[in-house]
Amino acid sequence: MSKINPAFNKELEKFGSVNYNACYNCGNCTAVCSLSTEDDSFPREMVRLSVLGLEDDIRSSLKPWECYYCGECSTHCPQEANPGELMMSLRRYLTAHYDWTGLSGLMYKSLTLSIIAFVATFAAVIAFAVSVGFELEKMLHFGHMFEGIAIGTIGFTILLPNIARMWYYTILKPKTKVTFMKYVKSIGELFIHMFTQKRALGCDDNQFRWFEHFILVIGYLSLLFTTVVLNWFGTSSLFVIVLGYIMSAIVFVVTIDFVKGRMKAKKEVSKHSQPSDIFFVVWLFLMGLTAFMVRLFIDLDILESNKWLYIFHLTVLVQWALIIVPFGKWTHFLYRSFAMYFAKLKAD
Amino acid sequence: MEKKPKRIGVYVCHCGGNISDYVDVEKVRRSVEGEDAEIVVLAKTTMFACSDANQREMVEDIKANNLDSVIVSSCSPKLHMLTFRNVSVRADLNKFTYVHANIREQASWAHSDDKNGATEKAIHLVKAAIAKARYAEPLETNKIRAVKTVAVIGAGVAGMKAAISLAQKNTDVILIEKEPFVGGRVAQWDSLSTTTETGKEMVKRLYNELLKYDNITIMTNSEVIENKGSVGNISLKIKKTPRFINATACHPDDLKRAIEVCPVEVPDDFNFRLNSRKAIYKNYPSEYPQIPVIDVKNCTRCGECEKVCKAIDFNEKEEIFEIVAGSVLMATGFDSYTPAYGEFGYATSENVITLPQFKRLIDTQFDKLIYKGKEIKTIAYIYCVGSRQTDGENTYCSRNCCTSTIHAALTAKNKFKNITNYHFNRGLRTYGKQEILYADSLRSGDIYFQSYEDGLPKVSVEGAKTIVKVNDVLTNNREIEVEADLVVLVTGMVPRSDNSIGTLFKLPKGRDKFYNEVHMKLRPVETVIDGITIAGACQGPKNITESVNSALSAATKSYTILSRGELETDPLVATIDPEKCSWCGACEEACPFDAILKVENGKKVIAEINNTVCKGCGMCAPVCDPDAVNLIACSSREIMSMIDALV
Amino acid sequence: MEVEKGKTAKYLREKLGGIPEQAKENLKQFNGIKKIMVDALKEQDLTVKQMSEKINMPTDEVMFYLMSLVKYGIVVTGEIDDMDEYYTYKLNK
Amino acid sequence: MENPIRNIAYDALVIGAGIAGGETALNLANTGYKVLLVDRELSVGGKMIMLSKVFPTLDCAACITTPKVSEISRHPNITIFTGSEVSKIRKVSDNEFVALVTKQPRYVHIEDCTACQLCEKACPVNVRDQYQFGLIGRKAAFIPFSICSPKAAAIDIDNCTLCGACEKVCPTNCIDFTMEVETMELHVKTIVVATGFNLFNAEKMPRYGFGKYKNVITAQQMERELAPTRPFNTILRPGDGKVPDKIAYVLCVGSRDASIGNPVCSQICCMYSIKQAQLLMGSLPMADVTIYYINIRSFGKGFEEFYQQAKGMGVNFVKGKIGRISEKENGNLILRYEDINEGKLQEAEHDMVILSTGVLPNTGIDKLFENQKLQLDQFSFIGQSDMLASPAKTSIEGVFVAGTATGPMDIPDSILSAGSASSEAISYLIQHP
Amino acid sequence: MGELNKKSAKILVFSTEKISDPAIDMAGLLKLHYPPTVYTISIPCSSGIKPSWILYAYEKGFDGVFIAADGSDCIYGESCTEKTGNLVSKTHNLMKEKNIDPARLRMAAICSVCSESFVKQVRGFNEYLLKTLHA
Repeated sequence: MSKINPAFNKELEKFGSVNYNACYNCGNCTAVCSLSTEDDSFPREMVRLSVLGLEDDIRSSLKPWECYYCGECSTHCPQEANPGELMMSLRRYLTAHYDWTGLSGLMYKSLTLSIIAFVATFAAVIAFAVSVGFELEKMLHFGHMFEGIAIGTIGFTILLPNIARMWYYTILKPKTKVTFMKYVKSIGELFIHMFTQKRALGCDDNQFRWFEHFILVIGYLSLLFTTVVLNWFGTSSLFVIVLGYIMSAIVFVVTIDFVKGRMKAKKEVSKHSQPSDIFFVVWLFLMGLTAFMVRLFIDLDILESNKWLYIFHLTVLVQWALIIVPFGKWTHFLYRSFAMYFAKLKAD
Repeated sequence: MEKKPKRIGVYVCHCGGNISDYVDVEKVRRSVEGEDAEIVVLAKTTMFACSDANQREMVEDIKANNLDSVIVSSCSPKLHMLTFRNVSVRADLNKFTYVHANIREQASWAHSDDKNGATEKAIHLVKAAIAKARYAEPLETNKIRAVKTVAVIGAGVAGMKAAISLAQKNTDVILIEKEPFVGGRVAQWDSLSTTTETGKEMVKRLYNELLKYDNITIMTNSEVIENKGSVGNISLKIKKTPRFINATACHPDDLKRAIEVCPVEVPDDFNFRLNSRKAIYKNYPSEYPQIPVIDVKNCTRCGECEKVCKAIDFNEKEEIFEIVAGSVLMATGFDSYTPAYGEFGYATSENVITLPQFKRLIDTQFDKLIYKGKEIKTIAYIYCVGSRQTDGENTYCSRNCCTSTIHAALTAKNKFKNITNYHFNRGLRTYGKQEILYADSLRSGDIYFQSYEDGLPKVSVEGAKTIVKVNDVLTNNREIEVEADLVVLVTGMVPRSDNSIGTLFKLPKGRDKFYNEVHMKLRPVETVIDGITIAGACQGPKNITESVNSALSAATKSYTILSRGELETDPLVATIDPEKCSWCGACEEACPFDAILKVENGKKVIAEINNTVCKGCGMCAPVCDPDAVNLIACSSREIMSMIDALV
Repeated sequence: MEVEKGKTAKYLREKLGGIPEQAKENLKQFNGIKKIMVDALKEQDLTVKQMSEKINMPTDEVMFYLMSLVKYGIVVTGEIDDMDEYYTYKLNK
Repeated sequence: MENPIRNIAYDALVIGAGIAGGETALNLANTGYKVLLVDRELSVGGKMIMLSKVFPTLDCAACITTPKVSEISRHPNITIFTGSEVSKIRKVSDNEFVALVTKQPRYVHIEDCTACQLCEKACPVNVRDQYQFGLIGRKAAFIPFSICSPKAAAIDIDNCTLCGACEKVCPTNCIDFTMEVETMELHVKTIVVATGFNLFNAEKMPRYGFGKYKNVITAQQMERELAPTRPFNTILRPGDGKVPDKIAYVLCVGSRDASIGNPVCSQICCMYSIKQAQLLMGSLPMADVTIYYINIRSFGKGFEEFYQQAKGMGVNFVKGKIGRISEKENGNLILRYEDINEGKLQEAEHDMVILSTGVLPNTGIDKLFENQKLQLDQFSFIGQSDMLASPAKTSIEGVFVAGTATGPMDIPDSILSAGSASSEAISYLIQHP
Repeated sequence: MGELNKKSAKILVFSTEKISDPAIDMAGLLKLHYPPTVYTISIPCSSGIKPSWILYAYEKGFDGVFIAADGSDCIYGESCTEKTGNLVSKTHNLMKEKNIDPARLRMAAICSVCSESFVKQVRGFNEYLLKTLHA
């Protein structure tokens, strides 16, 4: 017995859903989706659950994470009900829901709040710079320290609890029985998806998009590794320096293409971009570019006279680490991978 | 007596496989060609007997072979008997020499399971037709003068439109309405889909147009009680019930007061019994004709109204009018299905009403939707109540209710605040451009659930709440429960429960019990009774546009029948053999039309047939002991020779 | 202009200054295919599939030309195979 | 040579000689008016004359159209121009329109042709037959189809090689290549537009593979396969001549689909598909027929019963719109859909797929009217100026509309709307003598 | 024909042009099968059947005669039912006189859409006739 909640669509609209109420349940979206299978049929099921506002079912579902938004469903929807965008907004809704702090939801729903957060972090960085008297060495040192501490803190206090919450909603609460051995055996799934996004290959819109995405993930993770572990800005190892250059270049070059797409909004996937989507790609671009420039300025030995560049880089970095990673679109990267893992656990 | 043998031509139709797939048409052809070679001088098969090419060929054959009579063995005579009679006429044969054999509906289709049997039967049927053709003689048709007047029965939109259209064609119209007011169902609706005009405004517009034509006589509160004669000359007796109000002496304010003082309260049928009205009443202020009426059945004659209004006159008497019309156009409309006691909580739950009631409710409420003192926020609509029944008689789809419901739901949503609509349907049927309305409704947030006939929604009452449960096809058959303030049963269209007019005119009904046309595509507004056309929803569920289209079609047909001022009728009447007859009066007694006269022919008193009155039913034939009566074309010798051929 | 009845095609040919290239090409192609198909059927009765393999032409095109030849009475439909799936076609003798 | 311009006057001009136009012409002619009936095809009868049988009675379409057609063609008050188009219409006064009609040369004198088919036999050309929707060939000298009217040969000049073979064999010398385009200026008092509809071009939905996969055909083509004068003389799939035994109907191809620009329901596809399914079950008793639908719209008189009858006969009805079709090596087709009843994505293999394509407006009619505007509705069908009370009236006084020119309609409704247009036209003629 | 006789009895049906004939036609349309040795002669009204015709049919070899009567739907008036009843009882008497089983004449009202009822009637009649006549 299910009680329905028609008011749910108002809630979902705040997460960016468009017109999904128009659905007349023909199933065309499911049928054109190349990722949909007999055992895993979507997006119509999610559209229907959203129309009826069956929140428990939505929260326990992993299907929103199984969609990589090629946009075919929306292109061919006879009612122009935008199932693809609904899946996107469900991902935002779920992100907000998994987040114990509640900040994700607030920022998705309110652009003002997001801007305030960005301004506040910017102010904090400036304040810090003032406190150290704009001393480059100190700032560089702090920047490196910050990266490590932020990863650890955000990871343990926000991301990990949120993943646990996701696990609770999707596995524990629906009373799915999973043996410990299965947890162990299936763990490979998590890493494969995290690093390759293998599933997106199934999207038949274009393989190039997957490739770009793949390169970007590899580039981003390697850049993270290069800066945090190998201390790119501080190192003198030529190998590390060149590696950092390559990785940061990959990040900003690939993101340029993504940003262009968002701006043109021609393809289905980018027709209904939300601020959070734009922040994500723009900040990623800025991260890559400023990191590249910082190291370049270090190598050219002109960073000292261009401290503002590093302050800018640090601001981007701090905003990325404190806003976008824990409460923004970055989490999708994590949730998707875990969704694949959990799906594997649920299978059979 | 025997003249030279007739020359008969026989055509056996393939009907493009409809016949030839089951009946060996070539065998049929051979068997008639062989055995009756003397008289069957020509026997052919043809792909489509009714095609233009074959018709041309028939005309040539008749002339070239000097045929006296042709037989086409094809589909039911109801379809193409007239077609081939006309072919005979074009070849200068008398149309009554033509004989038709039905080897499709009564052979190939009926026995598609037995090809040999079907072929054998077809051979016999064709032989029987040959036997009949042997005696088929040229006959003169009776000519009658047609009265250029059409009686239109029912003054809903269909009847009103038909009347206007006929009047425009210089035809006299008598528009007869049983109710005291015109407008029918459309007058009951305010908002209509596809237009900004309300139903009442539309009725007003049509009524004002009616008044423009001198050749239209409007008779409200009137009923046809007798019907005599036939096409071209139909006499009708009309009973007009008085309004008991003298229209000329009527002052509107006085009448208003008269209504106020009337102590009688009866359920208001105009508002589908949602409220009550007085015994002297008008359904709505701008209703036509603009004179109230006293409902005699419920009036107690207390005299209160007379005290305040001079116009009231209880001395008015019922009047009987006799009119003559050339054709009758039926536009008697439909009833809304009344759910059975307890059907989806009808009559057992106080929050359950029907769609027409709901539409009246929205029209009569402002700002807030209140029903039985409670504000309504969530509404559940249950579709197909009384339509598409699997365990009831109404197996048909009522065509209109999906669109009508969605329109009502959207109207409620726009008129009142915070309305939530739940639609429990069995597959939406917003055909054509009406689909846009469905899309609009979805976009506005209305929620649809679907079930099949084996899982209809269930309505139950829990405290003040009415609960609707359904296994929703659209959500993997999951059981869904909805709380509703009001449940609206989407009742379909059913034939008028009072069918006295249909009985009076002997109108045949179809499987769905609505009046039946001769043929849905060939003669869609004509009935088997010559001169009687049907229009609007008395023929089956229709929306306003469709009703008006059929009304104008029927008007065209009635006009075509009468426009020439003269009509031909079949001369297939009874005949008396003066040798055998010695007047006993049995035939006179049997005749339902007073067509038998007692005459003296010089030698003795015998019976004689009045050809213009006789309708050729043959009731006089079996009662004649000396066997002096026969029907032309159905005489004993024809029937017996057909029996010979069929054995 | 008076043109003798029964010889009006010549008139139009002259007026247009020849025959449309496309029509000529189409006729040539059809005559060629007709000959190949008739020759193939002289050897044995064939289904559409078999014909396709034999004359190296896609089955749907074989279908179109073969059915046209059936319509014109050059080829007739023969037996259906054991699986009730494919008819064979043969020359009309 | 200059085109001779003929000046002729009629009471009414009916544009389009399909079932609605024909019915209108008959109604007007039967009440004594002189009617000119113009159609751009070589035969009158419109789309209906090409059908096999009609729902829900399963009468053969020919049995209903041909007698009407023959009545039309024989009526002393009706003049028919086939192969002709109205190119311009100007309203000059309350009861006068001037219409320019262009008549394409048929290269055959209709009145002399006996339809002996000798020219057809003699013609060496073979091109795709438009009246069989390309399933089979025809000659360049040809009789359009067996029940066409006027029943006379025509020359397809674009494909003719001007060899003169047809002329040589013609026993009545009715073939005449000297014919030219004729242009006529007509004076009429009223006009009825009955220009019908177009069917959606399924090639515009590449995901269904029509045009690419040869065993995906349209319902219009299947209609020909089922008709008495059918191209293959039995039901075969056009890809390789196999007798199909697992047939699928895909509904709402080009209807109820905003993504291709037509959100309207075509209101006839459900029923004609159910009809064809019943006919297929009759002629191929071993075959499986599945209809993939969104909602079955069996709303008319006897329609629901007809739908139930099809279910009883064993036609499968599956709720779910087909998303994609792909082809297997053997020409069979894989249909991808969500079975809504199960809520699951499914794939089904069929050996023949029929696309039930929807009804689209026949565009461009409004362009004919020169000095007054013929209003269209939001879907480009002809607008009804008073849709509820006078459905046949258009934005121009004296111009009426019948049949599917105003939107999708089944045959009974088309005939009723023709009766309605006739009524308005007769009233107009009486009121504007 | 001998073969057929074993399967089905020969039945002559008197139907009426406007009421029962459409029902019999519709039985064909709906492919409701009945024995092919059921033949129909259509007349305007069932109350116009002469008993002599019925007797003639038996004489010529029909096993049974079925009157598909108009019933109350008759377009010529309500007296039809009564009159048809009268002629049937008159015929029954004549049959008894001639030693013909009166059960070989049956009558039922068949309305214009009573296809199923018609088919049921003639099938039942056929079974009865086969049992009694060809046992």
